[in-house]
Amino acid sequence: MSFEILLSNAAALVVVVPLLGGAIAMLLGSSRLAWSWSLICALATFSLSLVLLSGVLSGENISYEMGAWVSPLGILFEIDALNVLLITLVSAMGLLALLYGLPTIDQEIDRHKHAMFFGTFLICVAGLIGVSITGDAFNVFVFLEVSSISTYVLVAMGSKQNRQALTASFNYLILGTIGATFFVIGVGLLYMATGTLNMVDISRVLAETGSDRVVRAAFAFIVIGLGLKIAMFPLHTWLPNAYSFSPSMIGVFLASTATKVALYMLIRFLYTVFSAGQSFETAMFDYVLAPMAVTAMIVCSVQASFQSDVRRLLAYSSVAQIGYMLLGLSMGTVAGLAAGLIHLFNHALMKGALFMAVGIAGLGLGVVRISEMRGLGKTMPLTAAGLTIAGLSLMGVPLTAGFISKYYLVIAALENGWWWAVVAIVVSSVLAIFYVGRMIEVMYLQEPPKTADDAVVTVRSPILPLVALYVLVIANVWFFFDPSLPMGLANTAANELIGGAGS
Amino acid sequence: MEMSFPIDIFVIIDLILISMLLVVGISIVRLNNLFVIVMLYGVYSLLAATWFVSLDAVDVAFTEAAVGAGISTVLMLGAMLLTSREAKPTTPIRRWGSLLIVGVTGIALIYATFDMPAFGDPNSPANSYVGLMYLKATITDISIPNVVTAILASYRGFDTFGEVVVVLTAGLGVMLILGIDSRRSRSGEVEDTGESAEDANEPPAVKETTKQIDALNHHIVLQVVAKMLIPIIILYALYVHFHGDYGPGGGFQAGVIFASAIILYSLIFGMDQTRRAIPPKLVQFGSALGVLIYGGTGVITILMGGKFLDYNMLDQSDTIHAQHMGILMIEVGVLVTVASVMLSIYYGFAGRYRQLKDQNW
Amino acid sequence: MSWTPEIGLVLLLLIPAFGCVGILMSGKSPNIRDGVNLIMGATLLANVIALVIAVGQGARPTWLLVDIGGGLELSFTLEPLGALFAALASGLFLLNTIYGIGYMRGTNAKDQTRFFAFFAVAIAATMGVAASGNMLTLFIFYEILTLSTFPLVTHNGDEKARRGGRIYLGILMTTSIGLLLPAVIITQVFAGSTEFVAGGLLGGHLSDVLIGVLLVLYTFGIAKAALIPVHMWLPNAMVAPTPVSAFLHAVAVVKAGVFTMVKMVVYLFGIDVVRESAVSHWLAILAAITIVIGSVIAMTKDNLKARLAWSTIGQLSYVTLGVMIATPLAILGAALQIVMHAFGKITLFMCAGAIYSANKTVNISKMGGMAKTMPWVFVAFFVGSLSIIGLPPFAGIWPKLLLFMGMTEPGDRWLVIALILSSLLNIVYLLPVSVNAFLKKPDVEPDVDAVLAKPPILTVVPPVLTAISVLVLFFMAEPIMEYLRPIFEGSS
Amino acid sequence: MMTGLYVVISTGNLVKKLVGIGLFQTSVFQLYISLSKVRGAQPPIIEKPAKYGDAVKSAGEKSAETVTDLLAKIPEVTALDPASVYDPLMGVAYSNPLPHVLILTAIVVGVATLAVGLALVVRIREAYGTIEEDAIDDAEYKAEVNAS
Repeated sequence: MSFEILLSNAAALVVVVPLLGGAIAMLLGSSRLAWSWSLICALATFSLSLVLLSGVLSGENISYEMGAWVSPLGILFEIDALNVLLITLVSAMGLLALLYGLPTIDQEIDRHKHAMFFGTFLICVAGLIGVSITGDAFNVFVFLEVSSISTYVLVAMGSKQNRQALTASFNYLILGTIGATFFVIGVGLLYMATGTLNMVDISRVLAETGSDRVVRAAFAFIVIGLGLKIAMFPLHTWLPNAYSFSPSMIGVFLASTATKVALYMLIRFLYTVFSAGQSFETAMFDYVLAPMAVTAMIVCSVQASFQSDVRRLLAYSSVAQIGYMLLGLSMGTVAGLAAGLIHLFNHALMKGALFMAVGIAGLGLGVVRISEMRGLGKTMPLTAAGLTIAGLSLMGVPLTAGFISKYYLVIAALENGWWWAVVAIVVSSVLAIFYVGRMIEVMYLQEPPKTADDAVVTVRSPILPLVALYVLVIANVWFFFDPSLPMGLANTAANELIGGAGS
Repeated sequence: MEMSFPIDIFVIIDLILISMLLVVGISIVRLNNLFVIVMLYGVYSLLAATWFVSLDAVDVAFTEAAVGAGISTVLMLGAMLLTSREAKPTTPIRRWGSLLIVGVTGIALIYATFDMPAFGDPNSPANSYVGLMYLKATITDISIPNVVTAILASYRGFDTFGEVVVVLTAGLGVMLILGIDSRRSRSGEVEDTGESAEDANEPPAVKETTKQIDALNHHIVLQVVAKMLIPIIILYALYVHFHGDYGPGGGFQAGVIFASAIILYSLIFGMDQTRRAIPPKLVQFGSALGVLIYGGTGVITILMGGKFLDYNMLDQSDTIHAQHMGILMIEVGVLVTVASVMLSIYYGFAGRYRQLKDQNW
Repeated sequence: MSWTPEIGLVLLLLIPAFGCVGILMSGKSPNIRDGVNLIMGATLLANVIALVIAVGQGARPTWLLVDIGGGLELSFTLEPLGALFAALASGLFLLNTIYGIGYMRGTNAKDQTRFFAFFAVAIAATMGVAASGNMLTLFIFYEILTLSTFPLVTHNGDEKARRGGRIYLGILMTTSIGLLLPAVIITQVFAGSTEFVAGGLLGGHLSDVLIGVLLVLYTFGIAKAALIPVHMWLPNAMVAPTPVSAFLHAVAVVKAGVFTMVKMVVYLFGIDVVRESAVSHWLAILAAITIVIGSVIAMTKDNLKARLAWSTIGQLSYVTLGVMIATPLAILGAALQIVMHAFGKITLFMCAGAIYSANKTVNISKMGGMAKTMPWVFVAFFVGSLSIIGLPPFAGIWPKLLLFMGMTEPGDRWLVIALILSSLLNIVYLLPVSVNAFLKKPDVEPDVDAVLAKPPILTVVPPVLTAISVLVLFFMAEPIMEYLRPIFEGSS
Repeated sequence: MMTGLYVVISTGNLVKKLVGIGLFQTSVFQLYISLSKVRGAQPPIIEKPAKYGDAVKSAGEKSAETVTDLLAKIPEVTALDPASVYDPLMGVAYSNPLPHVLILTAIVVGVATLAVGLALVVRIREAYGTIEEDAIDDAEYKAEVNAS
């Protein structure tokens, strides 16, 4: 009986558990206790997301009425193939980041702050899941802010290591808030035009009344607002610092989830709320989104190649990779959208692993710059191997998940006749070879730093971070051989979104 | 049907308020003295609140006055005290660059206005669809006069839950960033940054003496007045809280007012004494407790076989009574969290103050 | 469970994989490790020989490893060309392993376990290339080959090795991901698969322009074939220890490149399509130019390995030339060149390594008179040289002859000039090495006479064996050509 | 509204930036609230609320519309008759309450952001001794040069 209650309310609990868990975690005085509790909560959240996943995989979309109020009066949670992918991803990454985080947090944050830190982290996870799960446009804003404010705080916690974390967090706060406010303006205009806030309902009303200037302005505001959160080129300036100065556990989590969730929101708005195929939307795809995406792919890859700080390198590469996803969704075809979604999923896997590996190296040897990674292949062989595999995945080498997403992206571009996009993908991949190759070369070909008696420094990495790292590394290989899970979901989602708009 | 041009007194008031808002906004752009800017921001908020009243949004006006004009201004003043009074003038490149961006955004908005429904139009989509449904449904479903509270606490209760979590997060953030207990944070991470530049300029003698004088304990008149005022304020806070069903008000506004009573107490009697009365641990506990009460209500409804925050489950024989109970419970949660977080934010900032004397203002 | 071709195909990949694990596990004791290595080489060769025989009898074992969905499959099919390449690679691998053990012990090289482990991965990748059933699978093993040989190339770990390694990896990865991968994906999109089909997969699917573009993408994407201007990795990869140079850059890597080239032309485009394409004509000319330039630059090099490397660049383009001319005879010539050149060149490389491990000398100008202490090495070198030059009765003559006979189109005929010129240049830059070693006086100071040491026996026997093979293969050309006959099914 | 945005982008002073954000957001609140106004209507606090018991009764037996009834009308709701605003059940016209609720939430979110932002400003001041963006950039640049 009670188990049934649990299952039938999984949609609500997947958000509520980490939220309440976070509130409790902040009260637990001991660092270890708070961490264990957070881990339990994250595990519970992950299990709940699996319940949702299995529900969706069995072919039925789930909707959940908050407070039992029917939509559009109440807030409706709607779970389909699209967001269940995100929910699973976020909860899994939250769990892994926690698993990974303990030793790094010991080093990076004052001990008496740990409980509150973990509490904030859980709230951040909950916020991102909330954004993904809800079907109400204004509720999106609320949860976007839950996740954003907690993110600002978490990023700022890197200040013990480097004071630049403070300015990074502040800039993120300013731009993030502007983004959120633009989003609210957009939602307000939509409400003005339709009188409702439920996203499906908005699209229904829009389909009846057609678009007018209010709707078009709303569209622009929402795209820009979410663009800021996505770090869509050229609105990405906050991202490199925020990722590279935050505590490493937060870097791992943010890099693999935060922008993805905002991107999901953009997809939701572009395809569910505004039906694709309207002239102004197609125009924006062709003349704004796609060129921006391509520019990001190339310019930011070049920028990444010139970074000396490892995490900044990865952060710039993230902006470039977001370009891939945007490119996919701006094609406006089922294949393109699905490719973008697959890349969204795969990129989370590889970037999460990369940030983890760099973090472990930082833990052992204080690595910040690429030059400091020299000889890592000898001093920390497991970490270096993990980093290499994830790096290869980033390049898009076969036998790694990165290949799958690039492959589908290229195919989608070809089907669309976008030759220039193919060229851009190729150029960007080649640039990825350079910046990943630089790391690999330094790790394996340069001699490790020697101690006084000319012995190689060997470092024993703590076990938990390595476990978390290898879960992701294995996932990177696994999803090459069996990409049916993300692909199935992505294809279903793309078909629902685009097919639904056409009918 | 009156055929006269529809200028009534409200339109005139609106116009005056809007032009005043505009003037204040532009002044903020032009000025560089942070103190004046922050004060003008308070004025702006109050003007906005006034306008909200004229637009029938009494709840919003109440909150805007308490939060925007009250708490925000106090926070900004506090932060300003800890930092500096003057802002540098903007450079021309920046000015034109920003003007361009702002211009584009403005054009987008003006572009939208051409198709906007007329001001005050009862038939606009916004006013005739879900909004209207709420008005009707509230009467039958929840049966409290203040529809805003009904929507806030019940129909869109999950939004409010998120909002309370946002407040908690902000509290957590300030505690994490500034430290809630000044002594610990001072011995902790503040040390490494060293004394700020302004400190160095201050003659050491002044520092010595100011250290002893905490708060305004030499102002006996203030103390007496405050002692009388604080219970009244708290009483008022409770009134606002419980009257939220009937008139403007609710957990939020009450929480803010409650916190301001404590802040007044600390201004008059000093931080140390306040800390003794309400220890930071308690504040920390309170901010989490509120969220737990709110979320707990939801969990209870789940356990009783309903959906999350489905108050009807609380008393299935009389759903309207159940709704009232639910709303009350979550409003308590809101009150506790908001009051505690406001206090913790205040503690966070106050913990950083170099002890201030009147002349420092 | 008895051996069947299907099982043999699986074993093709599994034997080296197990070997690699075995090598890593027995790293503590060099003798056991080297034993494992040799056993692996021998079983692999036995398995391949069995496969070759089976394929010759008409078997076409296939194995679908994994179906990723969306038309993506990793699958293997062994056909005559692949079987031949597998036989070549595994045979020479065994010899080279013997040689490598001798060399690495002789030079006291560091990290031998890592070295041999990556070697095993490389041979596994080569087997994968040989047995790939579609272009995607081939591409994957092509990449694994690049990656697994990278640590081998940079094995010395000094600044020079790093620089060479960077260029090696940079060029090979850039071209393969930047050109080859898009080509594969374009193939997938337009033809619906990348499967190797007798007679060509793409015929009729594409416009002439697209065929041209695709051909260019493939040709330059397969940088392992070292066509100018994507050839620079090869001389730079010579920083590797000699067994690596010998095996990888006479057999595995470069031959994987040209093998891919042949596969692509024969099974993807179909030789008819390529023959009629205007682009292939220009690529043939480029190949001819590469042949000449490679030989000319080889002449200027005093470092023996560098000279051999540039010589390889020239020789590889024979294959490219052959496939671009794309008449059946030219294709046969190209296929034969893969085999014949491999034997000739590996002989030369092994000799160079033997000389180096004995005398630490790489400069040709200092090799005068060395034949006194190592006559067999220089005899083998001489034989290898003659084969590369293309004189009977050595195997190297056949490919050149077939290529010449294959140039039936009037537009191609004049390209024979390149062949003749190249042979002449080969004489100039290869023959003097061994001739001087026999005839000249030792170019060493009297007091360091002892420097002219004997090479380790393990580094002498393999080159002598390959030199003998060169002679034997001269008489084997006919059966090999007969064996390859089936690859022209489906073409006019 | 635009003045606020302008302040955020143009100024280099961190506190002034936050004031700008505040202005910007307050203006957005005004946008929402102004669209909720119904001419000649009252604040959405229902006069003479139906007595508790009455309401229950009315929900049960009277012809009052329940939510379900309302929902049944959804397709045509967008073109509602203006007369329905003056619903007999309510007696008078009320302004739209929904934007009020949204803005209540938004105000609180705004102040939460502000608090975190100010806390950051205070710490930045402690770390750098300034709250001007240019000066912070300078300090970072110098630190970078010194480090290398």
